[in-house]
Amino acid sequence: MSHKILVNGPITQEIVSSIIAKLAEKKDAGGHSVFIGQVRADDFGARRVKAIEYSAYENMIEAEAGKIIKSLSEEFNDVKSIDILHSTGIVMAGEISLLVIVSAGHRHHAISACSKAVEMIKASLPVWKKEIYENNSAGWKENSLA
Amino acid sequence: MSHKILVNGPITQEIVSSIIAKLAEKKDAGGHSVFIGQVRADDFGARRVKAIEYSAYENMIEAEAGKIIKSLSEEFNDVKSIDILHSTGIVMAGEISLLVIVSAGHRHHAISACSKAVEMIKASLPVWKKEIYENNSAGWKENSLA
Amino acid sequence: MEIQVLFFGVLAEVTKTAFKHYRGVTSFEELKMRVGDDFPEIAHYNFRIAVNNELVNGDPLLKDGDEVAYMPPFAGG
Amino acid sequence: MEIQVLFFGVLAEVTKTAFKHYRGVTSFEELKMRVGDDFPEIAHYNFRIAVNNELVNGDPLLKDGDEVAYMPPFAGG
Repeated sequence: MSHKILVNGPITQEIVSSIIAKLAEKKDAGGHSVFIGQVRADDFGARRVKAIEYSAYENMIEAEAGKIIKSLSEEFNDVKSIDILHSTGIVMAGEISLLVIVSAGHRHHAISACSKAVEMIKASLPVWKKEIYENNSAGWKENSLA
Repeated sequence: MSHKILVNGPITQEIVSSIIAKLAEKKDAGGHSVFIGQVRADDFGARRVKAIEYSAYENMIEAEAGKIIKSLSEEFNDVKSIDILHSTGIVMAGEISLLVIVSAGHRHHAISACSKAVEMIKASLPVWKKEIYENNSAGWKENSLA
Repeated sequence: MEIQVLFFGVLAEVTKTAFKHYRGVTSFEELKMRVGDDFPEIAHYNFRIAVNNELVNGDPLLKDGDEVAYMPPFAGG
Repeated sequence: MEIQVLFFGVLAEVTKTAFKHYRGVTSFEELKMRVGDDFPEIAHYNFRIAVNNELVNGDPLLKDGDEVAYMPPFAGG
Protein backbone atom coordinates (compact mmCIF):
# COMPACT_ATOMS: atom_id res chain seq x y z
CA MET A 1 0.00 0.00 0.00
CA SER A 2 2.67 2.47 -1.07
CA HIS A 3 1.07 5.79 -1.74
CA LYS A 4 2.61 9.23 -2.19
CA ILE A 5 0.49 11.67 -0.18
CA LEU A 6 2.51 14.84 0.22
CA VAL A 7 2.62 17.61 -2.36
CA ASN A 8 5.05 20.46 -1.90
CA GLY A 9 3.00 23.68 -1.99
CA PRO A 10 -0.58 23.96 -3.28
CA ILE A 11 -2.37 21.18 -5.14
CA THR A 12 -2.59 22.98 -8.47
CA GLN A 13 -5.38 22.93 -11.04
CA GLU A 14 -3.02 20.91 -13.26
CA ILE A 15 -2.70 18.19 -10.61
CA VAL A 16 -6.46 18.09 -10.06
CA SER A 17 -7.19 18.02 -13.80
CA SER A 18 -4.70 15.26 -14.50
CA ILE A 19 -6.20 13.08 -11.75
CA ILE A 20 -9.74 13.69 -12.98
CA ALA A 21 -8.67 12.89 -16.54
CA LYS A 22 -7.55 9.46 -15.36
CA LEU A 23 -10.99 8.60 -13.94
CA ALA A 24 -12.27 7.73 -17.42
CA GLU A 25 -9.87 4.76 -17.48
CA LYS A 26 -11.86 3.18 -14.66
CA LYS A 27 -14.68 1.82 -16.77
CA ASP A 28 -15.96 -0.39 -13.95
CA ALA A 29 -16.58 2.66 -11.74
CA GLY A 30 -20.02 4.25 -11.64
CA GLY A 31 -19.22 7.13 -9.34
CA HIS A 32 -16.34 9.18 -8.05
CA SER A 33 -16.64 11.23 -4.90
CA VAL A 34 -14.12 14.03 -4.64
CA PHE A 35 -13.35 16.30 -1.72
CA ILE A 36 -11.33 19.44 -2.35
CA GLY A 37 -10.08 21.27 0.71
CA GLN A 38 -9.14 24.87 0.15
CA VAL A 39 -7.47 27.46 2.35
CA ARG A 40 -10.31 29.73 3.41
CA ALA A 41 -9.68 33.44 3.80
CA ASP A 42 -11.07 33.45 7.34
CA ASP A 43 -11.53 37.00 8.46
CA PHE A 44 -10.66 37.81 12.07
CA GLY A 45 -10.63 41.57 11.67
CA ALA A 46 -7.07 42.63 10.86
CA ARG A 47 -6.00 38.99 11.12
CA ARG A 48 -7.37 37.91 7.73
CA VAL A 49 -5.78 34.59 6.72
CA LYS A 50 -3.35 35.16 3.87
CA ALA A 51 -1.86 31.66 3.74
CA ILE A 52 -1.30 28.48 5.71
CA GLU A 53 2.08 26.90 6.27
CA TYR A 54 1.66 23.13 6.59
CA SER A 55 4.28 20.81 8.02
CA ALA A 56 4.05 17.04 8.19
CA TYR A 57 5.79 13.98 9.60
CA GLU A 58 6.54 12.50 6.23
CA ASN A 59 7.33 8.88 7.19
CA MET A 60 4.28 8.63 9.40
CA ILE A 61 1.84 10.36 7.03
CA GLU A 62 2.46 7.79 4.33
CA ALA A 63 1.96 4.97 6.84
CA GLU A 64 -1.23 6.48 8.28
CA ALA A 65 -2.70 7.22 4.84
CA GLY A 66 -2.02 3.61 3.90
CA LYS A 67 -3.98 2.49 6.97
CA ILE A 68 -6.92 4.75 6.05
CA ILE A 69 -6.99 3.39 2.50
CA LYS A 70 -6.74 -0.21 3.66
CA SER A 71 -9.45 0.20 6.29
CA LEU A 72 -11.92 1.87 3.90
CA SER A 73 -11.20 -0.62 1.10
CA GLU A 74 -12.14 -3.40 3.50
CA GLU A 75 -15.24 -1.63 4.81
CA PHE A 76 -16.57 -0.64 1.37
CA ASN A 77 -15.84 -3.61 -0.88
CA ASP A 78 -17.23 -1.87 -3.96
CA VAL A 79 -14.52 0.81 -3.74
CA LYS A 80 -12.07 0.56 -6.64
CA SER A 81 -9.51 3.18 -5.61
CA ILE A 82 -8.80 5.85 -3.01
CA ASP A 83 -6.34 8.67 -3.62
CA ILE A 84 -5.25 11.20 -1.03
CA LEU A 85 -3.05 14.25 -1.63
CA HIS A 86 -2.11 16.72 1.10
CA SER A 87 0.00 19.85 0.82
CA THR A 88 3.05 20.64 2.83
CA GLY A 89 4.66 24.09 2.91
CA ILE A 90 2.94 27.36 2.03
CA VAL A 91 -0.57 27.38 0.52
CA MET A 92 -2.22 30.75 -0.15
CA ALA A 93 -5.88 31.56 0.58
CA GLY A 94 -8.01 30.20 -2.25
CA GLU A 95 -5.50 27.48 -3.10
CA ILE A 96 -6.13 23.75 -2.64
CA SER A 97 -4.40 21.86 0.19
CA LEU A 98 -6.28 18.54 0.24
CA LEU A 99 -7.65 16.28 -2.45
CA VAL A 100 -9.46 13.01 -1.78
CA ILE A 101 -10.88 10.94 -4.64
CA VAL A 102 -12.78 7.72 -4.12
CA SER A 103 -13.99 5.66 -7.08
CA ALA A 104 -16.56 2.91 -6.63
CA GLY A 105 -18.86 0.75 -8.64
CA HIS A 106 -21.88 2.33 -7.00
CA ARG A 107 -22.26 5.94 -5.97
CA HIS A 108 -23.28 5.24 -2.40
CA HIS A 109 -19.98 3.52 -1.62
CA ALA A 110 -17.98 6.32 -3.24
CA ILE A 111 -19.77 9.03 -1.26
CA SER A 112 -19.67 7.24 2.11
CA ALA A 113 -16.03 6.21 1.81
CA CYS A 114 -14.93 9.70 0.73
CA SER A 115 -16.77 11.36 3.58
CA LYS A 116 -15.24 8.94 6.05
CA ALA A 117 -11.77 9.38 4.54
CA VAL A 118 -11.97 13.14 5.14
CA GLU A 119 -12.78 12.58 8.81
CA MET A 120 -10.00 10.01 9.21
CA ILE A 121 -7.49 12.32 7.52
CA LYS A 122 -8.37 15.07 9.95
CA ALA A 123 -8.08 12.73 12.93
CA SER A 124 -4.98 10.73 12.12
CA LEU A 125 -2.65 12.34 9.60
CA PRO A 126 0.35 13.94 11.31
CA VAL A 127 0.04 17.40 9.78
CA TRP A 128 0.34 20.79 11.47
CA LYS A 129 -0.71 24.18 10.27
CA LYS A 130 0.28 27.71 11.00
CA GLU A 131 -2.04 30.44 9.79
CA ILE A 132 -0.30 33.48 8.37
CA TYR A 133 -2.38 36.66 8.58
CA GLU A 134 -2.45 39.74 6.36
CA ASN A 135 -0.50 41.68 8.99
CA ASN A 136 2.18 38.90 8.84
CA SER A 137 1.51 37.64 12.35
CA ALA A 138 0.92 33.91 12.63
CA GLY A 139 -0.88 31.36 14.78
CA TRP A 140 -0.90 27.59 15.16
CA LYS A 141 -4.25 25.89 14.64
CA GLU A 142 -5.56 22.52 15.83
CA ASN A 143 -8.37 20.40 14.44
CA SER A 144 -11.37 20.28 16.67
CA LEU A 145 -12.65 16.74 16.40
CA ALA A 146 -16.39 17.05 16.91
CA MET B 1 -32.81 30.48 -9.57
CA SER B 2 -32.01 30.13 -13.27
CA HIS B 3 -29.55 27.32 -13.74
CA LYS B 4 -28.54 25.47 -16.90
CA ILE B 5 -28.44 21.77 -16.04
CA LEU B 6 -28.43 19.87 -19.30
CA VAL B 7 -25.31 19.16 -21.32
CA ASN B 8 -25.65 17.62 -24.75
CA GLY B 9 -23.54 14.42 -24.74
CA PRO B 10 -20.87 13.58 -22.16
CA ILE B 11 -19.61 16.03 -19.55
CA THR B 12 -16.09 16.34 -20.91
CA GLN B 13 -12.80 16.69 -19.04
CA GLU B 14 -12.69 20.27 -20.34
CA ILE B 15 -16.04 21.08 -18.71
CA VAL B 16 -14.96 19.48 -15.41
CA SER B 17 -11.58 21.22 -15.45
CA SER B 18 -13.05 24.63 -16.21
CA ILE B 19 -15.53 24.30 -13.32
CA ILE B 20 -12.80 23.17 -10.91
CA ALA B 21 -10.57 26.03 -12.04
CA LYS B 22 -13.29 28.48 -10.95
CA LEU B 23 -13.36 27.13 -7.38
CA ALA B 24 -10.26 29.14 -6.50
CA GLU B 25 -12.29 32.33 -6.95
CA LYS B 26 -14.40 31.33 -3.95
CA LYS B 27 -11.96 32.45 -1.28
CA ASP B 28 -14.59 32.20 1.46
CA ALA B 29 -15.04 28.47 0.78
CA GLY B 30 -13.11 25.93 2.82
CA GLY B 31 -14.30 22.80 1.07
CA HIS B 32 -15.82 21.62 -2.17
CA SER B 33 -17.55 18.30 -2.41
CA VAL B 34 -17.78 16.94 -5.93
CA PHE B 35 -19.70 13.96 -7.24
CA ILE B 36 -18.85 12.60 -10.67
CA GLY B 37 -21.25 10.05 -12.11
CA GLN B 38 -19.83 7.93 -14.88
CA VAL B 39 -21.39 5.41 -17.23
CA ARG B 40 -20.27 2.07 -15.87
CA ALA B 41 -19.46 -0.75 -18.27
CA ASP B 42 -21.82 -3.15 -16.46
CA ASP B 43 -21.25 -6.64 -17.72
CA PHE B 44 -24.30 -8.82 -18.21
CA GLY B 45 -22.57 -11.48 -20.27
CA ALA B 46 -23.01 -10.57 -23.93
CA ARG B 47 -24.98 -7.51 -22.89
CA ARG B 48 -22.04 -5.41 -21.79
CA VAL B 49 -23.08 -1.74 -21.56
CA LYS B 50 -21.52 0.24 -24.40
CA ALA B 51 -23.34 3.51 -23.84
CA ILE B 52 -26.37 5.14 -22.28
CA GLU B 53 -28.82 7.29 -24.15
CA TYR B 54 -30.31 9.84 -21.79
CA SER B 55 -33.45 11.84 -22.47
CA ALA B 56 -34.89 14.54 -20.27
CA TYR B 57 -37.91 16.80 -19.85
CA GLU B 58 -35.99 19.98 -20.32
CA ASN B 59 -38.44 22.54 -18.91
CA MET B 60 -39.10 20.45 -15.83
CA ILE B 61 -35.49 19.46 -15.17
CA GLU B 62 -34.44 23.10 -14.83
CA ALA B 63 -37.37 23.76 -12.47
CA GLU B 64 -36.67 20.67 -10.34
CA ALA B 65 -32.93 21.37 -10.14
CA GLY B 66 -33.76 24.88 -9.00
CA LYS B 67 -35.92 23.43 -6.21
CA ILE B 68 -33.10 21.08 -5.11
CA ILE B 69 -30.62 23.95 -4.99
CA LYS B 70 -33.02 26.20 -3.09
CA SER B 71 -33.92 23.52 -0.57
CA LEU B 72 -30.29 22.58 0.17
CA SER B 73 -29.18 26.22 0.37
CA GLU B 74 -31.82 26.76 3.05
CA GLU B 75 -30.96 23.56 4.94
CA PHE B 76 -27.17 24.13 4.89
CA ASN B 77 -26.71 27.84 5.43
CA ASP B 78 -22.94 27.62 5.12
CA VAL B 79 -23.24 26.44 1.50
CA LYS B 80 -21.95 29.06 -0.95
CA SER B 81 -22.90 27.46 -4.26
CA ILE B 82 -24.37 24.32 -5.78
CA ASP B 83 -23.85 23.38 -9.41
CA ILE B 84 -25.52 20.48 -11.17
CA LEU B 85 -24.81 19.26 -14.70
CA HIS B 86 -26.55 16.28 -16.29
CA SER B 87 -26.03 14.79 -19.73
CA THR B 88 -28.69 14.25 -22.32
CA GLY B 89 -28.16 12.15 -25.45
CA ILE B 90 -25.48 9.48 -25.90
CA VAL B 91 -22.77 8.98 -23.25
CA MET B 92 -20.28 6.13 -23.78
CA ALA B 93 -19.07 3.78 -21.02
CA GLY B 94 -16.33 5.54 -19.04
CA GLU B 95 -17.68 9.00 -19.88
CA ILE B 96 -19.18 11.35 -17.31
CA SER B 97 -22.94 11.97 -17.24
CA LEU B 98 -23.44 13.79 -13.92
CA LEU B 99 -21.47 16.44 -12.09
CA VAL B 100 -22.48 17.93 -8.75
CA ILE B 101 -20.28 20.50 -7.02
CA VAL B 102 -21.11 22.00 -3.65
CA SER B 103 -18.90 24.69 -2.10
CA ALA B 104 -19.22 25.60 1.56
CA GLY B 105 -17.39 27.49 4.25
CA HIS B 106 -16.90 24.28 6.22
CA ARG B 107 -16.29 20.82 4.84
CA HIS B 108 -19.10 19.13 6.71
CA HIS B 109 -21.75 21.26 4.99
CA ALA B 110 -20.19 20.68 1.57
CA ILE B 111 -20.10 16.91 2.00
CA SER B 112 -23.60 16.55 3.46
CA ALA B 113 -25.25 18.84 0.92
CA CYS B 114 -23.52 17.14 -2.01
CA SER B 115 -24.50 13.69 -0.83
CA LYS B 116 -28.10 14.82 -0.39
CA ALA B 117 -28.12 16.55 -3.78
CA VAL B 118 -27.13 13.28 -5.48
CA GLU B 119 -30.06 11.47 -3.84
CA MET B 120 -32.49 14.26 -4.73
CA ILE B 121 -31.28 14.30 -8.33
CA LYS B 122 -31.91 10.58 -8.61
CA ALA B 123 -35.38 10.92 -7.06
CA SER B 124 -36.73 14.02 -8.72
CA LEU B 125 -35.01 14.96 -11.98
CA PRO B 126 -37.11 13.93 -15.01
CA VAL B 127 -34.42 11.97 -16.84
CA TRP B 128 -34.69 8.59 -18.55
CA LYS B 129 -32.00 6.25 -19.68
CA LYS B 130 -31.71 3.52 -22.22
CA GLU B 131 -28.72 1.20 -21.93
CA ILE B 132 -27.14 0.26 -25.24
CA TYR B 133 -25.26 -3.05 -25.14
CA GLU B 134 -22.26 -4.26 -27.10
CA ASN B 135 -24.55 -6.44 -29.25
CA ASN B 136 -26.55 -3.24 -30.05
CA SER B 137 -29.66 -4.37 -28.20
CA ALA B 138 -31.02 -1.85 -25.70
CA GLY B 139 -33.00 -1.70 -22.48
CA TRP B 140 -34.71 1.00 -20.42
CA LYS B 141 -33.52 1.35 -16.82
CA GLU B 142 -35.22 2.81 -13.76
CA ASN B 143 -33.69 4.16 -10.58
CA SER B 144 -34.30 1.97 -7.59
CA LEU B 145 -34.84 4.36 -4.71
CA ALA B 146 -33.55 2.50 -1.70
CA MET C 1 -59.16 23.69 -24.43
CA GLU C 2 -56.06 22.90 -26.39
CA ILE C 3 -53.58 20.70 -24.54
CA GLN C 4 -50.10 19.54 -25.54
CA VAL C 5 -49.39 15.98 -24.36
CA LEU C 6 -45.74 14.85 -24.06
CA PHE C 7 -44.40 11.31 -23.79
CA PHE C 8 -40.99 10.50 -22.30
CA GLY C 9 -38.62 7.56 -22.05
CA VAL C 10 -40.07 4.19 -22.92
CA LEU C 11 -43.49 5.82 -23.42
CA ALA C 12 -42.15 7.91 -26.31
CA GLU C 13 -40.79 4.67 -27.75
CA VAL C 14 -44.01 2.66 -27.50
CA THR C 15 -46.28 5.50 -28.63
CA LYS C 16 -43.80 6.24 -31.44
CA THR C 17 -44.17 9.94 -30.76
CA ALA C 18 -42.79 12.50 -28.32
CA PHE C 19 -45.98 14.58 -28.24
CA LYS C 20 -49.54 14.92 -29.48
CA HIS C 21 -51.78 17.95 -29.60
CA TYR C 22 -55.34 17.57 -28.29
CA ARG C 23 -58.15 20.06 -29.12
CA GLY C 24 -61.53 20.44 -27.49
CA VAL C 25 -60.39 18.92 -24.20
CA THR C 26 -63.04 19.34 -21.50
CA SER C 27 -61.26 17.93 -18.42
CA PHE C 28 -58.15 16.09 -17.24
CA GLU C 29 -60.20 12.92 -16.86
CA GLU C 30 -61.48 13.14 -20.41
CA LEU C 31 -57.97 13.90 -21.74
CA LYS C 32 -56.61 10.77 -20.04
CA MET C 33 -59.31 8.67 -21.67
CA ARG C 34 -58.55 10.08 -25.12
CA VAL C 35 -54.82 9.48 -24.64
CA GLY C 36 -55.55 5.93 -23.42
CA ASP C 37 -57.70 5.29 -26.50
CA ASP C 38 -55.05 6.64 -28.87
CA PHE C 39 -52.17 4.78 -27.19
CA PRO C 40 -53.56 1.67 -25.46
CA GLU C 41 -50.03 0.25 -25.11
CA ILE C 42 -49.16 2.76 -22.37
CA ALA C 43 -51.45 0.86 -19.97
CA HIS C 44 -48.66 -1.72 -19.63
CA TYR C 45 -46.24 0.80 -18.14
CA ASN C 46 -45.86 2.67 -14.89
CA PHE C 47 -45.99 6.41 -15.29
CA ARG C 48 -46.67 9.64 -13.46
CA ILE C 49 -48.20 12.76 -14.94
CA ALA C 50 -46.97 16.35 -14.69
CA VAL C 51 -48.93 19.44 -15.69
CA ASN C 52 -46.74 22.39 -16.61
CA ASN C 53 -43.64 20.80 -14.98
CA GLU C 54 -45.39 19.91 -11.73
CA LEU C 55 -46.27 16.34 -10.75
CA VAL C 56 -50.01 15.95 -10.17
CA ASN C 57 -52.00 13.69 -7.93
CA GLY C 58 -55.72 13.26 -8.51
CA ASP C 59 -57.50 15.26 -11.21
CA PRO C 60 -56.17 18.80 -11.57
CA LEU C 61 -58.09 21.55 -13.33
CA LEU C 62 -56.63 22.13 -16.77
CA LYS C 63 -56.61 25.41 -18.65
CA ASP C 64 -56.13 26.20 -22.29
CA GLY C 65 -52.49 25.76 -23.42
CA ASP C 66 -51.42 23.48 -20.57
CA GLU C 67 -48.64 20.95 -21.12
CA VAL C 68 -49.36 17.44 -19.82
CA ALA C 69 -46.38 15.05 -19.55
CA TYR C 70 -46.54 11.24 -19.31
CA MET C 71 -43.39 10.19 -17.46
CA PRO C 72 -42.03 6.70 -16.64
CA PRO C 73 -40.06 6.32 -13.38
CA PHE C 74 -37.00 8.56 -13.41
CA ALA C 75 -33.53 7.20 -14.12
CA GLY C 76 -31.26 10.21 -13.84
CA GLY C 77 -28.11 10.74 -11.85
CA MET D 1 20.95 3.19 22.74
CA GLU D 2 21.01 6.00 20.23
CA ILE D 3 17.62 7.62 19.69
CA GLN D 4 16.58 10.34 17.23
CA VAL D 5 13.99 12.71 18.73
CA LEU D 6 11.82 14.77 16.34
CA PHE D 7 9.74 17.86 17.15
CA PHE D 8 6.79 18.96 15.02
CA GLY D 9 4.50 21.96 14.64
CA VAL D 10 4.59 24.46 17.46
CA LEU D 11 7.04 22.20 19.35
CA ALA D 12 9.66 22.62 16.61
CA GLU D 13 9.10 26.35 16.93
CA VAL D 14 9.47 26.58 20.72
CA THR D 15 12.40 24.14 20.88
CA LYS D 16 13.97 25.98 17.93
CA THR D 17 14.94 22.64 16.39
CA ALA D 18 13.28 19.90 14.35
CA PHE D 19 15.32 17.08 15.92
CA LYS D 20 17.92 16.14 18.48
CA HIS D 21 20.08 13.05 18.71
CA TYR D 22 20.35 11.33 22.11
CA ARG D 23 23.11 8.84 22.97
CA GLY D 24 23.31 6.42 25.87
CA VAL D 25 19.54 6.28 26.33
CA THR D 26 18.55 3.56 28.81
CA SER D 27 14.73 3.69 28.63
CA PHE D 28 11.78 5.63 27.24
CA GLU D 29 11.14 7.10 30.68
CA GLU D 30 14.74 8.32 30.96
CA LEU D 31 14.64 9.74 27.41
CA LYS D 32 11.51 11.75 28.25
CA MET D 33 13.22 13.21 31.30
CA ARG D 34 16.29 14.23 29.30
CA VAL D 35 14.11 15.83 26.61
CA GLY D 36 12.10 17.64 29.32
CA ASP D 37 15.33 18.95 30.89
CA ASP D 38 16.71 20.14 27.53
CA PHE D 39 13.44 21.76 26.43
CA PRO D 40 11.42 22.71 29.54
CA GLU D 41 9.13 24.95 27.42
CA ILE D 42 7.40 21.90 25.88
CA ALA D 43 5.67 21.24 29.21
CA HIS D 44 3.29 24.10 28.31
CA TYR D 45 1.95 22.27 25.24
CA ASN D 46 -0.24 19.26 24.53
CA PHE D 47 1.52 16.57 22.61
CA ARG D 48 1.48 12.87 21.81
CA ILE D 49 4.50 10.68 21.16
CA ALA D 50 5.09 8.26 18.30
CA VAL D 51 7.87 5.68 18.10
CA ASN D 52 8.80 4.71 14.56
CA ASN D 53 5.59 6.23 13.12
CA GLU D 54 3.28 4.56 15.65
CA LEU D 55 1.52 6.46 18.42
CA VAL D 56 2.45 5.08 21.82
CA ASN D 57 0.60 4.89 25.12
CA GLY D 58 2.46 4.12 28.30
CA ASP D 59 6.17 3.35 28.23
CA PRO D 60 7.24 1.32 25.20
CA LEU D 61 10.51 -0.59 25.02
CA LEU D 62 12.99 1.32 22.87
CA LYS D 63 15.71 -0.19 20.80
CA ASP D 64 18.85 1.30 19.30
CA GLY D 65 18.12 3.57 16.32
CA ASP D 66 14.45 4.22 17.15
CA GLU D 67 12.79 7.49 16.06
CA VAL D 68 10.73 9.23 18.76
CA ALA D 69 8.41 12.01 17.60
CA TYR D 70 6.88 14.75 19.77
CA MET D 71 3.64 15.76 18.06
CA PRO D 72 1.12 18.51 18.93
CA PRO D 73 -2.57 17.82 18.08
CA PHE D 74 -3.00 17.26 14.36
CA ALA D 75 -4.34 19.96 12.07
CA GLY D 76 -4.42 18.35 8.66
CA GLY D 77 -7.21 18.08 6.10
